Amino acid sequence: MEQQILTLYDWVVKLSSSELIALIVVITLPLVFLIVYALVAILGELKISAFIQERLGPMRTGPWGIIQPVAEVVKLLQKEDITPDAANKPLFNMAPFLMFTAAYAGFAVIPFSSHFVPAGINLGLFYIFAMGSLAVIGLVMGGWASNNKYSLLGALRSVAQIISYEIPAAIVILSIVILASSMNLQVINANQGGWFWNWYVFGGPGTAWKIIIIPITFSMFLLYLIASLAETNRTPFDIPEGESELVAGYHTEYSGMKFAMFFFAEYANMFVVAALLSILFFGGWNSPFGDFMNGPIWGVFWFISKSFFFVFVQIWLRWTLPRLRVDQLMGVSWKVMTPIAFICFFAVGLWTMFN
Amino acid sequence: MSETKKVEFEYSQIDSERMRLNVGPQHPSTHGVLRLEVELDGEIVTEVVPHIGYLHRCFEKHAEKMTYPQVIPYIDRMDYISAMNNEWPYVMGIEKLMGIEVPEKVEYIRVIFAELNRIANHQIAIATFGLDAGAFTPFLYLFRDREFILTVFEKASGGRLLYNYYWVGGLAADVHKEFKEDVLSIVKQVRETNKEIADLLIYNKIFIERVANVGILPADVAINYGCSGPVVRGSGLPFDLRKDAPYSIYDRFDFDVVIGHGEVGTVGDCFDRNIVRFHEMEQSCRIIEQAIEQMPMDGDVREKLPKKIRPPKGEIYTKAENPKGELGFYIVSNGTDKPERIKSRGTSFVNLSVLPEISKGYLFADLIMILGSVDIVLGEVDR
Amino acid sequence: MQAQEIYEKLKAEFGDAIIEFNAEPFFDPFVRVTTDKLFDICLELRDTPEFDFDYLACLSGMDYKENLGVVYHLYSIKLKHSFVVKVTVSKENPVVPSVERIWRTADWHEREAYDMMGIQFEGHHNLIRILCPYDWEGFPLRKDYVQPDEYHGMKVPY
Amino acid sequence: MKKYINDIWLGIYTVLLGMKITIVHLFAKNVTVQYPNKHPLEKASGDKMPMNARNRIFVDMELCNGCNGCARACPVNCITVETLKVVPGDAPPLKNGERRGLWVPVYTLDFAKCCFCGLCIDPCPTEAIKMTTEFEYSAYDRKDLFYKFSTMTDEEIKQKKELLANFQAEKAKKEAEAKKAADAAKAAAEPPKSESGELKIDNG
Amino acid sequence: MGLLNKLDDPYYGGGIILGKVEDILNWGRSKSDWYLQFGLACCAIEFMAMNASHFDFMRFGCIPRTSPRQADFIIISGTVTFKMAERIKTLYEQMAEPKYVISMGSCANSGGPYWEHGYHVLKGVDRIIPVDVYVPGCPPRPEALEEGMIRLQEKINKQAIFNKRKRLAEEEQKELIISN
Repeated sequence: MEQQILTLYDWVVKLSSSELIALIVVITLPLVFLIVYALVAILGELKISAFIQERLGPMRTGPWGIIQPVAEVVKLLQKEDITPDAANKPLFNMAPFLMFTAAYAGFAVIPFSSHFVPAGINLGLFYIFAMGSLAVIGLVMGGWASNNKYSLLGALRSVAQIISYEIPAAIVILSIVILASSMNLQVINANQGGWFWNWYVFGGPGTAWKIIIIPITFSMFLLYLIASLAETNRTPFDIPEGESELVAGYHTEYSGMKFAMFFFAEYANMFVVAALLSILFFGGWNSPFGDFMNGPIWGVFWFISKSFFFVFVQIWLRWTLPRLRVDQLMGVSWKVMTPIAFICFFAVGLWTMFN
Repeated sequence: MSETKKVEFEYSQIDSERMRLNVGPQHPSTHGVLRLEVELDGEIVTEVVPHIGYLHRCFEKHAEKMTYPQVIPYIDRMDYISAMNNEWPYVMGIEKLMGIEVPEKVEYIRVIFAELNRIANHQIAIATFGLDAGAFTPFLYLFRDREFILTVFEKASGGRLLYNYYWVGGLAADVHKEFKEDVLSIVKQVRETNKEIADLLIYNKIFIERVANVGILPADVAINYGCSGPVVRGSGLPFDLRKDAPYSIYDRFDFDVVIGHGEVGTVGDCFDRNIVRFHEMEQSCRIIEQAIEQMPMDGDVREKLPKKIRPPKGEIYTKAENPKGELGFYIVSNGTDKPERIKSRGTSFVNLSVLPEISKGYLFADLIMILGSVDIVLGEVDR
Repeated sequence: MQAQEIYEKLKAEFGDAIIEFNAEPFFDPFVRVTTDKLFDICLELRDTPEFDFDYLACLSGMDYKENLGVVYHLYSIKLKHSFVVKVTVSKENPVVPSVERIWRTADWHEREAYDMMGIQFEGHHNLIRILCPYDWEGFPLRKDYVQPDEYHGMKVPY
Repeated sequence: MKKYINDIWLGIYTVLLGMKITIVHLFAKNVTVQYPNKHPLEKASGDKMPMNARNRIFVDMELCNGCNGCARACPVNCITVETLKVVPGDAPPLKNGERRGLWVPVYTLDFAKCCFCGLCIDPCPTEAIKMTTEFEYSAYDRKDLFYKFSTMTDEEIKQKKELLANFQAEKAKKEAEAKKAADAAKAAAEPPKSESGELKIDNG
Repeated sequence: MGLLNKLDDPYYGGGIILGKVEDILNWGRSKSDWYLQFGLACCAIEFMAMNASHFDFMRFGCIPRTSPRQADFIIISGTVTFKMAERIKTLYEQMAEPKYVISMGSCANSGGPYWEHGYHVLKGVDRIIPVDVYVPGCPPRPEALEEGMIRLQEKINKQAIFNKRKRLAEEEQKELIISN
């Protein structure tokens, strides 16, 4: 199936007749996208939070403050880079880069459109999930190396949190893999082509009998949404950096560009999970209306707008909900989400067996 | 000198299994400059030692150097969130010593402003309590409403936060013409927002999980620790000076004393202390509505202002129901125009002293919530 | 219960320990007691059902120029009556028995009185400074207190 | 089990309820007043800064008669007033027509100390000191917050001092002269007086 | 040689290119100021009110940070006591350069109402850390603090980055203020 599609990589190879250039283009494109996206997302976070709270948000940097994130980057570049004396310097300096790398590595398999995926590997879903878990190492490194009790507490909490939320998330993803019978994200996307009722949140393509499976897939979507919030440390699961308890959590001691790395990594992670949500449940780059506005270029539009919607949902939730306590957080994961995820898993298995 | 050594000695006794965490004085949720020395076993709090005095501004020393009217601005700065309520017991005490009867209109305005300030204080209390739990948006909704109340205060007194408005024998200035309409519109707005806050914050499942069954304070312990206000009422004891020892004209109004019932958990937990404040705002609205209805608009608020304030030799302990609890002033007069001594019984000072008792054995995150539910103002703790 | 009755009952029980009873119009009615019986009197006031002073509203350290004193404002939540107990001690040996074990709220109040006035509370479990820093010198609320010139290298006067 | 399901239901329901409220606010009108673009005095009538707001103090030196009442009422002691007596006939009357009794060569107010309580406004007999709505006067240097209200120049002060000194000298001289004259008169009148006294005694 | 000489020349504005770069850097610092979420006393309540919807401090690009490492400026909002003074100094030292200080209200400016008898009050925060802008008021209106913020932004915009001598002179002046 993949062979029939002329990917962006092939296109650039054809155009420049050099595989190296094509490789560089394909590698840097997500980075460019990531930087632009991060600026937009930071502005979006500021503005959406402001509008929810009946404020205006940044107003005095450009018209309606739209270049506020640029100012922030310019400022962060100038900030003094502090490494505390008591910190473990190699780990302290490495942690933000590791974190950012892990977040950026996830972009390698994200299919932006049917014709463009940086690396169309067959185990895409597995890879993206593994990369998502890698972030926790950077987090612990940062927290431990800072030699600050708040950082350490934040890091330890986040390890516990991310590891326990990976289980329901993994089971949900497994169920999707059963439904799609592939781990390749492009295949999963392609499976959901056609109208929006073919999306996996509505049971995937199938006959009218799939109405039985819709509640199951919908609750799978909810489970993954919640688990993804926990994995990106967003409210109501922002315990590792819970301001009211742990000052700034694992990045308390970071300043300047290193802090900006953490900041970028958080937003990059947000996009990765939002992208996964849209790929797994909402058809990825597929148009919701059959052939209407469908195609490789429109695919980019659909994919990004779907992902941005979930980024928006994350922001929206953040400014609505209070924060859970650390033990309740574990309780939600182990007592509520994991059993339900297992039920869904079995149901999906049975459904696939009898279908 | 001996004290320093003692403290150092305590530090040397740290159990190596446990972690000593220093919370504050600069910490986002210590509500000011409180410092808590917390001993943690894992994440479980085994000991809390509050260190206060980071805002000790020598109020009692100043009071001895000032004439009676000059003390009022300093009293404002004690509990700066509810300055109107603060001035009241002090002014009332001197009026009692001097035998001044204040006009009817003054009493009504005092009641209305005190209740408005109670609403403003509870708004801050609930807002910061929500902020401790990580809910930022309700904080801003409540602050938006508080701004309307401050506008009315500013129209009357000229100050936004610190008013110097209650003077001995009267008020600093008369209220403006549209006072009644302004206040009634505020009451309406407060009720509307409270509905939203109930849905958005107070009855949110996550929030309930955070505050129910946390920091349980039994009523007898609360009394022994001298707690008052919403802290003791949250434990189910209807102790309210407005009903128990009615001062001013509070006996004319029909309102209920709100107590905690253990709605979602145990009686006396953080949720109860918070819900008492929440429902007290409604009761304050009721008092304001009644007072607005009965209040005479004509009359001078400054006619009884004495030219020279020189109370006779004597002493008095005056108290009033502050939003945070019983605020008392022990005023000793020596017959001159300067007080001999003013001792203030800071409400938050007493309420805070119960914190080590009720926070042991909970998680560190709960300690923050318990501190938030006690609702302290450091200006009053340290004076 | 009226202050007069409380006084009479206390007088009947403790006799000489009650030095003075004052019910002048410009004062809240108070009794002045000796320091050695203070703890027993306070315990009596709290535990006797007809007194039932379960609520220590305020505890103030006082400086009466030639000697120091402590004033206890008591209130009963159930019976809604109040009473004042005073003790006076000399400036040379300001020792007052602690009532911390009777009303736990006295803990911080007594520390404050010690901090501000230098009154020693006998039997207090942790009598250290509370408002001022631990290495502060002098007792600020005494009438003869003079501001220090410097604290940790910072100038104190304006 | 019932509680378990109920808890999950409540969790989802209250979260959705909260999300509904915030999304409604997302599209509601915001209440922010953009300060530098819109001065609080120009706001819509609802939450405009009232005219009796207590901000920077203004002292009208053409009305101040130097009574020192404001300085005495100030709890903070941030007002310093020094006065000079007026030579009769030298000073124009105050703005409100009253007779000026004192020159005020020094009237300073330290806004770095002032607590804006408004106690200084009340005792002023001529309403010279008042609180304005002006609040935009932050400074890069603390000394800039030390305001000197007196309009008298150094020369004027010197002149007035001289005048006063002259006047006092003159007065002293006059007094001395008068005394002298009186003494002289006394001296002139004394002998007969004493005589008369003696006479009186004699008479007595 | 020439470029370096020009850099050190106090009368030379840093050239067109450097001047532009300087402008952009200054613009970044003035428009994106993160403040330390830190309150001391009464002024902190007005400070909170300023963060709220009516005044909205975020319009100026000011975002609260709870950790001093990430903050660009600190607002000393309230009375500084001796017990607290050492902590404030530590906080200031923990902040990353470039950092700024706004002294809000009379108490922070000069001890305010407590300057005369306050035995435990530091008479002005500029005795321990250098202050950039003094905002008078007790407490200042939120608008007054916003005006102070605009003043601070103006000051940042005028700052010299490449002009070393000018910067050194400024630092000297700051130290002079501290020692005074």
